[in-house]
Parts: sequence; structure tokens; C-alpha cells
Amino acid sequence: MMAVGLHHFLVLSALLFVLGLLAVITKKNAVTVLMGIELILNAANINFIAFSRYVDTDLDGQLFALFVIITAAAAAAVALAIVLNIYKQMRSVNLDEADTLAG
Amino acid sequence: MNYFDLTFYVFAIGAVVSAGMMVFSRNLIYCAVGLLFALASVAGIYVLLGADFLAATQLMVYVGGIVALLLFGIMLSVKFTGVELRTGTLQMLPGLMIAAGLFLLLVRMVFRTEWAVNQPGEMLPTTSTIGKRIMTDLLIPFEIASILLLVALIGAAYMARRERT
Amino acid sequence: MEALIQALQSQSAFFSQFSESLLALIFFVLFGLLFATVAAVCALVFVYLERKVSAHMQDRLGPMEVNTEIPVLKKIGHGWAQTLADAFKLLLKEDIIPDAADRRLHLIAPFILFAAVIAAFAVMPFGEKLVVSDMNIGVFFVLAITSFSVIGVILAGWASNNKWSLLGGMRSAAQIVSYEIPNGLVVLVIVMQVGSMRFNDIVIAQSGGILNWHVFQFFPLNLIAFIIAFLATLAEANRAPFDLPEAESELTAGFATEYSGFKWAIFYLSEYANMFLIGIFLSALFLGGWTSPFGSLFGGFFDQPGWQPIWIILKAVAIVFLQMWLRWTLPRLRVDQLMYTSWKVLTPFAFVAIFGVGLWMLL
Amino acid sequence: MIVDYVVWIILLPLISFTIQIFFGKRLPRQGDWLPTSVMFVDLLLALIVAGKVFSAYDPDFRIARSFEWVVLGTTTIKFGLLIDNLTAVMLFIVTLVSSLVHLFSIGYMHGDPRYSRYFAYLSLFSFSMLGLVSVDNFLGIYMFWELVGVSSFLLIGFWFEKHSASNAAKKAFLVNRVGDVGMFIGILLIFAITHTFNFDEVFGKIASGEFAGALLTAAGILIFCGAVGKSAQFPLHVWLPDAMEGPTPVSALIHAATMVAAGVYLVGRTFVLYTETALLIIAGIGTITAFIAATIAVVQMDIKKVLAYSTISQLGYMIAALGVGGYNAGLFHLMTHAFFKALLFLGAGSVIHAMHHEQDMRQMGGLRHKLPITFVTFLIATMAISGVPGLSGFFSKDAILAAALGKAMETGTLYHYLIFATLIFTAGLTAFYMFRALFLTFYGTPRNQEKYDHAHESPSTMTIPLIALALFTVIGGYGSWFEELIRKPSLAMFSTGAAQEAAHAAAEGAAHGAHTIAMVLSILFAFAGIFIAALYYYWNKYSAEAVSEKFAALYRFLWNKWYFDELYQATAVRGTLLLSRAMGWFDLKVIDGIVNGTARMTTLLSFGSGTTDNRVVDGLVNWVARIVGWFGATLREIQTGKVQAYILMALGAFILLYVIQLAMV
Repeated sequence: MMAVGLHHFLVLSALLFVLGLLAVITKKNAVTVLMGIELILNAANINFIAFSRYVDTDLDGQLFALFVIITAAAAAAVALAIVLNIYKQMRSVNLDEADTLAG
Repeated sequence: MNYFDLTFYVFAIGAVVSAGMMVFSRNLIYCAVGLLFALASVAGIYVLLGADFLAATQLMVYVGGIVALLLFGIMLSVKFTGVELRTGTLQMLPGLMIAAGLFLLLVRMVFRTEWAVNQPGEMLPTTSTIGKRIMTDLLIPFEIASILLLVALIGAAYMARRERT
Repeated sequence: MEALIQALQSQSAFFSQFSESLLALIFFVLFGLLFATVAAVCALVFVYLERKVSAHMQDRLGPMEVNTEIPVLKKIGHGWAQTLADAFKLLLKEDIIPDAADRRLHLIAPFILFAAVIAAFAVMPFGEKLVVSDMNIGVFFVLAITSFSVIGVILAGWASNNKWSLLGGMRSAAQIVSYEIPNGLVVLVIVMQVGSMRFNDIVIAQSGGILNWHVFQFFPLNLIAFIIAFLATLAEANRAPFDLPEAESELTAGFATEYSGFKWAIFYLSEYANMFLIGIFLSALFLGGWTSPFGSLFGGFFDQPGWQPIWIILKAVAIVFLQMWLRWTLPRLRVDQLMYTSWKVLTPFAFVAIFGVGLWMLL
Repeated sequence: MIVDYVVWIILLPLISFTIQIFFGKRLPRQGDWLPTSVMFVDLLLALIVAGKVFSAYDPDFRIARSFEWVVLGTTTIKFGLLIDNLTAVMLFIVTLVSSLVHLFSIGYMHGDPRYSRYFAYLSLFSFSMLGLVSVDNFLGIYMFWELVGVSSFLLIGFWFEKHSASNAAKKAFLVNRVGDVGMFIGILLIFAITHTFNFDEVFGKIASGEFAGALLTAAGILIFCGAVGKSAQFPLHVWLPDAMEGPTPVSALIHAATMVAAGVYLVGRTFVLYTETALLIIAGIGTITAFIAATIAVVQMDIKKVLAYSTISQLGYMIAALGVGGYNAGLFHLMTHAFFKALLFLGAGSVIHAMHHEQDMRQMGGLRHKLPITFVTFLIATMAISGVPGLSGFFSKDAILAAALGKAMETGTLYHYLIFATLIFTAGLTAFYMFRALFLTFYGTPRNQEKYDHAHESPSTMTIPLIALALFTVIGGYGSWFEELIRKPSLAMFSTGAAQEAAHAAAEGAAHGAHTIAMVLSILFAFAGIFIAALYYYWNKYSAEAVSEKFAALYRFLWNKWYFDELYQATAVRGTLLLSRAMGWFDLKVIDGIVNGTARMTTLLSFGSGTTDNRVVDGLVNWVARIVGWFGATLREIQTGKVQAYILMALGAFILLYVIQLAMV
């Protein structure tokens, strides 16, 4: 096994990314889909920070990740509010049942 | 295998296992707990990468904020008294195939790209540098981010409040 | 820690035969056990203290009689063995898991809570050298790691599958999340003044006697900040008068209703360890930490390093005593009053303190 | 050291505003003592600052201190304070008038339901105005400029239950906005060219010739637009008379003594910015304003309206003075005017208070017996504004006229002689209408016996400010310190090269010769005005009504304020409405007509083609449709309407493309 370096972090990030994607694709419940999105953002953040350490040695990557965290927080709050509204309207948060507009 | 590598594997395996638990568990609360541990492990990964401030921010925002929020969301949006908090899955097989394919592509790209790797230096405290950069060249993004948060706060509070008729 | 391991390996032949990572693993476990033990002992002492404080404040006769037949110990009297008896009772009780509960989460929840508190001890400065990890983001780390306790409480409430538990857990989570805001803001007041989040920097900035303590600087802004921090941490620890999550008269025992035996003891332990943590945290931020209040008086005798842990523990115990005093004096708040206090009283005043100190420093 | 004092002068009212707005109602006496005492402390501090600044007795005295505020890439925006003699004078005027008005308001506003909020607003205004006169850059002055505007808006509309008050507030705000937009564009223009907001740096660029020509003239005129709005100059003067809907002490503080003078201060502060062309425009606008406002004031019957138009007229004087190069004279008049106009307004406030909020002069008369202190102080102020020798107003007005005549003699152009002639005629008008107001209010027989009987002298919190201001009105014009200390800034001050004092000296010489002529003429016109006013309203030799009937057209023209409001109503307001109505009509008739016509034509056409369609084409179409239907039925399985399925497909397609590309390479 080689010493841990950039590649390890990138592979880890890729793995977390596809797991998050899997949650987004396969879960019925909207809240779980939201969790998948958070995981995807985290995978991207690992990439940012890994590059900021191994490739570009100033802190640009970390700062970018910081802004990603800020945006994720805002997104989670708004998304949950929307989910709660959907629940109020349809008594369910399953994405496959939210098909009022489907023809 | 040294100290750094050991820690990396502990956190990496922790992150992947708990993320897997999040994806494959049918119980919503288990999903949330899986996400919690995955996020905490990612914070550990940040520490390994010398991003101490970000790791603490990660814990604070995700664990203290987003996961708690998600748990509230789950409990408010499911008729959970008497019924178990379960979620079904859709298109599991095609999903798995696509995910596996994408993962292979990403790994291929990671290993085939010639990264301009610099030998990382000593891990220095990042907090004051981050603070200074935010207050100088990143001032405008920072202000916009604060306005975004304010807007999200007001918007979320407005949408989630009880209708008064 | 890496440095410590390397030093050990180079010094001693015994250590050098193990690999570095194995040693690291062993040390992790050792430190964790050490802190768990310290917390347990603290909790024992504090439980005893709480009984005594409440007894004296409310004229409770209470447990004054528990004693042994061993001649020397018998002389102590005052029901000294009560807390030991408590501990034995808790350990020996049957661990009841309700049928409808989620077994795994029911088990894990108290440990999340406990781990969050214990982990924060890693950066607590018991002395200039007596600190496990003097991180440069120490204060922020404490705020971050203690936010795990919210999750523990929610999970405990949910996993018990009981109305009281769930309501208690939700209340507690809302309370902790709300009070984190004023707490974080007033911590910022101190961080602004010192220009560092490292505990030792903050403590050293207050050295030189009682008048240099932060609580007396920028009068009255820092005093306001200290009061806010005290109230907010009190609420985060779910202590009276903010003990709504376990309000006996409304929710039996809140999120801990369905717990018994050892797991319940863990909750109990976490609460008292948390009180001690808050004591150290507040005294490091506001009350001079491990520095002596006398400064260079008495020829700097009390400034010697050996006194450092004594000073900070004394200060922490004083704060813990204050917390107990409030518990046995004040009635419990209503939920709406609780939220009002956080959002409409503490948070605005925290902003006033930040703004005032910032302006003061600018001028 | 001085800077620290100034910082506290600015910050103290802000602190008292913050406390007052949040906790004012809970404080004892609703907190009126807090802003009032803070303003007196400010006055004390301003006196200390003035003492320290003037003890140097140096016309070039200046302290500038700034810090880096925002760093955006390579551009650094600095923010800071500039303290020179002018700032010291302005700080003194503002704190003096403001503290006296605070004191006066305790009596005047007694019992108002929003008493505490009123004082909070006054504090906010004081903070903004003090900041305005102390900052050292355009951006800062613009910020405080807008803050002053906001507090003025809040105070004009203070009694917002009254429809007229809330309308007046909105009008003031909107009209000011017209000027402020110009000013903002001007500031941006300056920034675009010089890359700095700092006064000294901008002036340095002008001195070194980097910033010149038509753009400089344009920038000057745009900045002047702000002054036109705030100082109520023609053609944006219409808001000020309406602003009298606010409480009278507010009119005294904001709409007479300090805020409206901000425009004059702005022109003075940025004086080097203006080219000859810009100065001529400034002088012209000032003169026109002075004349128009004075003629309107002659026929007004509301005592506050008379004073309002007189304010506009006097501001016109100051602007005109700056325009003809009488830098010192204009700012001198700004100071003396602040004293006597604040006094006039507070005196009017005292009268109105005594008459139970009656403002119509036709209801007054004979009040000198009932309100002795108010009468004496009002008389002093009236004499000062009319230019009776020996009082402060005489000195400053005289200096303005001398400057105008000096400029006319120096250039010899018709414009400048016209400006001088108008100004001197207006001086006569001023004396006439002010004494008319005095005679109508305080002399003669009471025209409303009931109100007269109830009138009483105001409490001491109201009379003390009157006496204090009267004192300053009398002594304010003596001594030559103002002339020696406030010197016209020349470009040489800001250039790094050798000084060019010669031009400066030459201008002074010409003005001196004009001084005697101007003084004689101004005294002549002032006494003529007073005499005519006395003929009509004191001795009642002639009847004012008869004159107004004889020149009915002119009277109506003046009574309706030159029809400015109607003009704006007809052009700006009606224009916008008309335009939108025209748009609506166009949309309704033309566009809808076209659409409807098209629709009707289409119906006809399709009716014709429909029959052929049904028979001939349908066979073909049905056949095609069946094929499409089959495809659709097959493909609709894919379109599930579920986002997750789409993501899945998009990713699948992505991977497919990637693999194909790999295979091709």
C-alpha cells in the first residue's frame, strides 16, 4: 500500500460522491435526497481542500470550501422549508408521489 | 504504515461505511445517523489536510445545524406515531450500475491525470489567514454570502410558518 | 501526540519495539479512558455536592445517614457514603430496554452525548502545560464538538419510542440550538479582544491578578458577556431554571424517561461532566483560567506553575456551585419564556457587547 | 487630539439616538433630557474644538486623518475626517442651534404622543449633520447627505396622521432624490476619473491638470445638483415650503439653519471643483432662486410659509455669493443666517404655541403686549435679515452684494451686472416682506380677540433659546476673524509646485473698491423696503387689498407661487400618468386590435381550409399521427415526470458519451 497522498483523497471523494448520488437517485423520501446532496457537497469539499494542500498551496481551496458550507446551510434550510410545505399540501414527502403537475 | 496513514484509513473507512449506511438503510433516522458519522469523519479528513478551521466549521454547521435540522424535518414530515419511519427506494439496480460506472470513470480520471503535485509543507494555523482573506479580496463574496443566508433565513421562516387564516 | 510518541520511541527501548501507529492507537485509548475516569470521579463529587447544597438551601434532611461500620470512616458522618451507594445502585440495576424502542439507537445515544462532553476536555487548559492538545482553534473546537450533544439528545428521545422522551428530546434540541447563538456570539467578544482562539493565549492575556481578568475589562460590556455566557451554557446543559427537557412535573424525566441502570448513569455523568466543563470553559474565558488572582502579590508565590490546576479547578467549582445555587433557588421557565430569553434578550445584548467592544477597540 | 474630540462630537448623538429609539419610552420623562444634555455636551466639545482650531489663527489650518476602509483589489477606499476652520465653524453652528432647538422642543412638543421618538429623530439628525461637515471624502459626504435626508423625511412626516404632513414628507424626499441622483452620478464620475473619493486627492488631481475640461465642468454641475436639491434652489425649491408641515422647532433646525445650508457647505467644501462656466450657472441659479422666493414671500399669509420662502431666498443669496466668487461672503452669510433664521423660526414657534397652533397671520395682531420676549427677539432677527446696519445680517449680506458688484466690475459682463441688480432689488423685497410679517403679527389691533385673550408668553425652556440666539444675531457679525480665517481655497493649495498667490491678491483688490457702493445701495434698499412695509401695514396709509385687486393677475401669480407646483403637476406628474395611460391605450387598442384582427382572419382562413383539411389532408395526417402516437406511447415510458429518473438518464447518457469518446480516441 503506498503512502497516503492526493490520490487517496480523490478516490475517497469520488466514493462519497457516488454514494451521495446514489442516495439522490434511489431514495423516495425528499429528506433523504437532501442528505444525498449534502454528501455530494462534502465530497466536492474534500477535493477542494485536498487540492489546496497538495496542488495549490495557498488557501483558495479552503476558502471555496467555506463558501460551499455556507451555501449548503442556506440550501438545507430552504429545502427543508419546501419539504415541510409539500408535506402540508400532500401529507407525504415521497418524491414519486409528488406528481400533481404530471399529465 | 505511519500515524498519518492510519488516521486517514480510520476516517476514510468511517466515512464510507457510514455513507453506505445512509444510502442503504431503509430507516430514515438511521440514514440521518449515517450522514452524521459520515460528516464527522469528513471533518477528520479535513484535519488531516491541515484545514483545522474548516473542520471545526464542518462540525458546527453540519452536525450542530444541518443534521439537527434534518432530524427535525424527518420528525415533522412523517406520520411517525405508530408507523415506522421507513423510506422505499426506486430504480435501485440501474442506480447502482450508473453509480458504479461513474465511480470507475472518476477513478480512471484521478489516476490518469498528471497532477502538478507540490510536496505539502508544514501545517500552519489557517484561521487568521482565512479571516484576512475574507475581509480583503473576498469581501464581496462574503457580503453576498451573508445576504444569501439572511434571505434563506427569512424565506425558510416564511415558508415553514403556520398559515394564519 | 506524535511528538510524544517519537520522543518515547527514541528514549526507550521498550517503546521502540512497537510500531508508531500501534502506539498511537494505544495512546488514544488510554487518554480516552483517563478522561472518562476523571469525568466519572468529578461527577461523583458533584453529585454529592449537589445533594449537600440542596439540603442546606432548602432545609432538606435528606441523605444524612448513609454510613459504614468501618471505624475511621464512620467518624466522617454527614451521609458521605450516599453517593457511593447511588453509584452501586445504578451499576447493579437491570438495564431495561422498552419493547418498542429502537435497540441500537437506544444504546448509542447516551454515548454520543457522553463522548461530546469528554472530547471537549481535550482542549481544556488545566495549566500552561497541563493540556492534552493546545489547539489554535481551541474555543471554536469546544463550540463545535459540544454540538454533538444535540444529536445524542434527539436520538435518545426518538429511540425510546415514548411521548415524554420525544417531546423532551425535541425541546432540548430546540433549546440547545437556540442558546448556541448567544453563546457563540459572546465567545466572539473575548476572541476579538485576545486575537486568538487558543485557550492558553486567552488565559495568558489575563495574567497579572484579578483586575486583568476579562470579566472586568471593557466595563460593563464584558460583564454582560459573562452573564450571557453563563446563562447560555446553563441552558445548553439543560440545568434549572432551563431544565424543560426533563421537567419532572410535565415530562416525567424527558428524554431519559426510558433509561435505567448503566445507560442512565451515563446521562447523569454527562450532565455533571458538562457542568464541570462549563466551569473550566467560563473561567478560562472570563475569570483568568489558571492564573492566580493575586498577580505578583505575595512575591509571586501563587503564580508558580504548581498552583495552576488548583486555581482553575477552584474557579470551575465556584461556577458549578453557582449553577447549583440557581437550580435550588429559581423556578422553571415556560417554553415561550425560554425562547424569549434566548432570542429577544440574550442575543441582542450579545450583539451590543460585540459592537461595543469592537467600537471601543477601534477608538 | 482635536480629531478625538470631533469623533466624540459625532458619535455622542448616535449613541443617544440608539438609546432613545429603543428605550426612550421607558426612561424617566420619556428620555428628553438625554439627547438634550448630549447636545449641550456636544456644544461644549465643539467650543473646545473651535478654540483649539482658532487659537492657531491660520487660514490654512487643516488636520486630516483617515483609515483604509475597503480594499477592493488595487483600489483602496479611505474614510476619514477633515478638520479645518470651516469645519470648526460648522460644528459650532450645528451644535449651537441643535442644542437650543432641543431645549426649545421640551416646551413645544410637551404632551405629544411620540415625544420620545421625536428626540430620537433629532439626535439622528444631529449625528448625520455633524458627520456631514466633518468627513473628508465624497462617499462619506454622500452617506451623511442621505442620512440627513432620511431624518428630515422622518421629521417632516412626524405628524403622519395629517395627510398633508405625510404628503409633504414624501414630496421632500422625492424632490431631493432628483438632486441626489445628479450628485451621485457626479461622485461616480469623479471616482471614475480620479480613482479616489478623498477631497484633497481629487483637488490635487485638478491642480495638476489631470482632471480638467468639459468633464470637470460636468462633474461640478452634477455635484451642484445635490446642493440644488438639499438647499431648495430653483427649480427644486418646491419641497421646502411644504416641509413646514413638520414641528416648528424642526423647521428651525433642519429647514432653516442647518440642513438646507448643507448644500451651501457642499459647494464651499468642493469649491475648487467648479470651473468658470459652472460658477456662472451656480450664480445664475442662486440669483433666480433669491428673486422668485422673495416675490412669493410678499403675498404669503401663513407666518411659517413667509419664513420658508425667506429661507429659500437667503439660500439663493449664499449660492449666488459662491457663484460670483464671494466664497467668504457666502459662508459668512450661512453662519449669520443660521442664527437669525433659527431665531425667527423659534420665535414663530413661540407665537404659534401661544396662539394654539394658529399659523395664519390674519388671525394675529397686537401680540407684542402679550409676548414681550418673543417680540423683542423677533424684531432683532427681522432687522438682521433686512440688513439694518449694526446687526450680523447686515455685514454678511453686504459682503455678498460687494462680491457680486466686484465680480461684475472685474468681468464687465452683462450677466454679472444683472445678477447684482437682482440681488440688490431682492434685498429691498426682503426688508419689505419681513417687516410686513412683523407688523401683521405683533402690531395693530388683535384680529381674533378670542385667541388673543388666551395667548400667553412661552415657558422659560422656550424663551432662553430665543434670547441666546438673539445675542448671537447681534454680535455674530463683528470682528474680522471670519474673513481672515475662511479663505477661498485656491488650486495652489493642492498642487505640489510653487504657490500662485498673485491671482488671489488681484481679485481682492477689485472687491474692495466695490464695497462702498454696495453698502450704500444695500442700506438704501433695506430702508426703502421697511418704509414701504410701514406705509402699508403700520400706518395703514394705503390698503394692501386695494393693491392686490389692482394687480390681480400678478397677485394671483405670486399667491400661487409662480405656479411651480402646478407646472410640475402638469409636466412631471401628469406626464408620467399620461404616458402610462397612452401605453395602456396603445396596448388595449392597437396591440389587442392587431391580435383580434389576426384572430378573426385566422378563423376565416381556417374555416375555409378546415373543410379541405377534414377531407383531404386528414387521411394523410391520421396515418402520420398513428406512427407518431406509437413512438410517443413507447417513449412516454421514459418521461416519468420524476426528477430522479431524469438524473439517472442524464448520467447514463454522460457515461455513454464518455465511453464512446474513449473508444474513438
